[in-house]
Amino acid sequence: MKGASCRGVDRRVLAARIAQDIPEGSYVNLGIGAPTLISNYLPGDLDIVLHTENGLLGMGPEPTAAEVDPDLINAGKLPVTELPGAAYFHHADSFGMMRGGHLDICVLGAFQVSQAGDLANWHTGDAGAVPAVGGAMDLAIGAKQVFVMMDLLGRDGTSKLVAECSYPLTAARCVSRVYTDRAIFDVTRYGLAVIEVLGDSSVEHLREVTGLDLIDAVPKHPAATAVGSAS
Amino acid sequence: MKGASCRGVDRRVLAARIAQDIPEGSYVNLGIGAPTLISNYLPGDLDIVLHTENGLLGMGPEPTAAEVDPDLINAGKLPVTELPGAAYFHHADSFGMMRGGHLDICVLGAFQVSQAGDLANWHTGDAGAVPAVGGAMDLAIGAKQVFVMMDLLGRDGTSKLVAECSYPLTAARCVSRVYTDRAIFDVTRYGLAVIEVLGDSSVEHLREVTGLDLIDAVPKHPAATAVGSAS
Amino acid sequence: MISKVVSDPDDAVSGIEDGSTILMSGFGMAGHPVALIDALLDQGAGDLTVVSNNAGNGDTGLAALLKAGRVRKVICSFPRQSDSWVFDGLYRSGEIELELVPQGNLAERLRAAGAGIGAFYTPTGYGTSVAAGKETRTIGGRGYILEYPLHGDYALIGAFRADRWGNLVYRKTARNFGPVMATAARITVAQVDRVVGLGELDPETVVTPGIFVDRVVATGERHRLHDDVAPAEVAV
Amino acid sequence: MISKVVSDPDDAVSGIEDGSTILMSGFGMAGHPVALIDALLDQGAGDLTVVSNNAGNGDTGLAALLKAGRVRKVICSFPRQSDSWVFDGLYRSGEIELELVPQGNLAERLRAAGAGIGAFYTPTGYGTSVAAGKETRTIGGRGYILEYPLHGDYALIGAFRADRWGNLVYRKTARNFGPVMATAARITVAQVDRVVGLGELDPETVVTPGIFVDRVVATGERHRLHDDVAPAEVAV
Repeated sequence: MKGASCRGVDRRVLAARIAQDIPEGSYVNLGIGAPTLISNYLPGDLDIVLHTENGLLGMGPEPTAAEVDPDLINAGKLPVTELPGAAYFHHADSFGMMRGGHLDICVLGAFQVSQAGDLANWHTGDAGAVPAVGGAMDLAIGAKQVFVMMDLLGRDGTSKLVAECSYPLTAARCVSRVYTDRAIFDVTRYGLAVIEVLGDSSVEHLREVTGLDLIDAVPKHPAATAVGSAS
Repeated sequence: MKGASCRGVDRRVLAARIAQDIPEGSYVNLGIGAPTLISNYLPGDLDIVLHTENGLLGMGPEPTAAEVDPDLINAGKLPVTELPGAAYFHHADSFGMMRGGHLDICVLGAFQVSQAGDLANWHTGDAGAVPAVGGAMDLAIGAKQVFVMMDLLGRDGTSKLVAECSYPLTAARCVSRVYTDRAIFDVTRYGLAVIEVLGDSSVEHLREVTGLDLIDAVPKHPAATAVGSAS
Repeated sequence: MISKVVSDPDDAVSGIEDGSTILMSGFGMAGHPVALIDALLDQGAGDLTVVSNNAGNGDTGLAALLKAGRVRKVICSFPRQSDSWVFDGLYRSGEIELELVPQGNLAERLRAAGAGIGAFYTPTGYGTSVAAGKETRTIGGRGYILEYPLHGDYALIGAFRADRWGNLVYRKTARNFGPVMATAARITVAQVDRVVGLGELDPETVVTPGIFVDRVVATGERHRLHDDVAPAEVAV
Repeated sequence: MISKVVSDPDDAVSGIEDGSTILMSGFGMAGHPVALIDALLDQGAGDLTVVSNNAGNGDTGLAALLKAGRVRKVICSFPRQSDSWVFDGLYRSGEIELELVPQGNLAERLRAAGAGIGAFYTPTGYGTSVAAGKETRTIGGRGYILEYPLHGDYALIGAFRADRWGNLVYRKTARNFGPVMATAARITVAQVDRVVGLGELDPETVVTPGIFVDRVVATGERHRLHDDVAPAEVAV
């Protein structure tokens, strides 16, 4: 298969795949946009505590229409619910929690990720764009593991996994793992390692579309392909 | 009258005098030791909110024996009570409140106060002494007005109001007003001003025992001697 | 007797001068003090600097103040939203100044102002364009930028309940910036749904002690907050 | 299922290594985690650095640990008290090291450790002997000293109620250093009077969210805390 003609998995499949890598007992922030989908795939019988930076740990699923409460929203300003065991706190405490390294995992969308783990997800640098950073920089520097969820290729077919970010950075060397529609990559000290291929892609194909020297770390024995929690 | 032979007022009288200078609506911290007495003289029908740095605003009087609660103490570790309108908070919040300049008045004991308003109240500098600073430095730099309550003379007859502190400082240029058993002094940019004489003292006598160039700012017309809130 | 309760939002915002820096709570509309901002619109102060997480949503609250041309500068973390058309237009036409601050640095700068911290080293933003022109330092092998406190002349905050001493409690994620902003302004004004009697707020659960609050105004129970509001209380 | 509840204080303090830095809550005996410290005495770890507001009262809690020669250094604000005879003796004979920190700087250094702040400028102590050897800076005409975060390997804290997620509430002035210490340690262990069911703590009133807590042990209701304890609950 050649170039952009390969088909990746869709976002819901990718969200479900990421959900598998979130161990029970984790404290997790799911960023605005696609990462929010992951909550739909976290097993309901596991205790995974979701954080929203606007002041809640123990965030629950979307409310029914009757339950919508204007005082109970997530970072994307959508209505949510609270679970038993929840706790509210103010913004300085919430960001202290993030900056202080207490969250186990955050999952963020991205415009670009570099092979060194640099993240660009807040600004395209376009002169006409209204810049908005929100809590992205705090999450990127603060969580113990930063997962990125994104399409491997942009709409114009260019790779979002890059040698060096051309967009303004959110934070340098902060990304642990990149989940794309075509493969999962670990950021290692030796460069990006493909740890799992998704859809009908291949390591060869991934090297071609990204133009990067990717390390092939896909387990050769299918029985061993289930990736557990990130190391 | 000569030297130390003058008689000052006793601590309870001085505490009552200080209480008159605490306006309704004030947020006040009364330091460990003698300043604690002041609370006995605050009119019960006025709302004056007492702060204790171990995490309470709205501190009430000493409890009855039956009401003593080991979880409810003041900074001197003595049992206290809470009033309607009270609020508890943790140490970082309590000291943020102090350092951030939110308390209107604190009243502290002192070993020495200099004519520039330097305060020494935590350590005699003796080699054998176990040093202990507690919250004194935070109160001294944080309150909008720092009142000192002390005897004018030490047990050996030397003045505790001095040109320069010989004991280690708590904070420099922090004291607003000094209440002693013999007079009340304002710290001004021109030096110490006697604003009220207590007991059978006189400005002349005070100059003699302190050895300081004291400004005589005692109102000459008795009708004007009632000192209101500190300016 | 201490009573910080004023009769209406107009009293609550009286005295705000042209050129003031106003801290406004809220994350989107949750905790956003709309009644106070409406009163500020009537009150007339202009040339304002507004510190708020967002730069207005829809056409009410901060957005209305922006639209009326009363704001010179916005200090915020996230101006761009689906419904931030008022700000977006002013920004694109160069009619408003923007200082963009990462959300955690914004919260911490406000806390520092309230807590008397002179400056602090934060890792957030290090190595990015928001660090441009800022002092940096490496501590324990990690890069930090030096950030300074952010003081307000006034804070306008939305809370849930108050008593006459100004003690405040908030409700759910509407708490957000209220507690830190309350500590960071010279004059803090709170709008709450209802004022309760002194002693009715549990001292263990007060989030903003009254020492930080200067004026309180009750704006009435809101609909759709059913969980702790008895029907008889809803009409205010 | 997350359950941070362990069966007894011995389990709660297991694994503490020689040479550890231990944060211990309490202001005097209020909020002082005596059961955990007793267990630490049995557990055996030595050469400890202890961070606590005081340096032990009477002969229990931290004082007992000091007496047993297990503490190399104390970092505190107020060692000297009427009942601090154990510490006083060790200090005078040169058997223990003391780092004296003004109380607010102690609290703020712990908060900074928990909140990822690299260092901060505080006015407290400026121009005094506690600033000796420290970096200073004038900001806005005022003098400040630079203080660094204070991290613990373990925090042993006393709280009032917990749930199995480790959410904590405190009681009255026993709250003191618990909330900041809980954020500042690698492993935080809380002793509480009673563990309640998940969902029984009101999310608006949780002071320490469970994310900061690793182990919880119930040590039983204490006598003389009558105001919210029904008789049936007292026996644990």
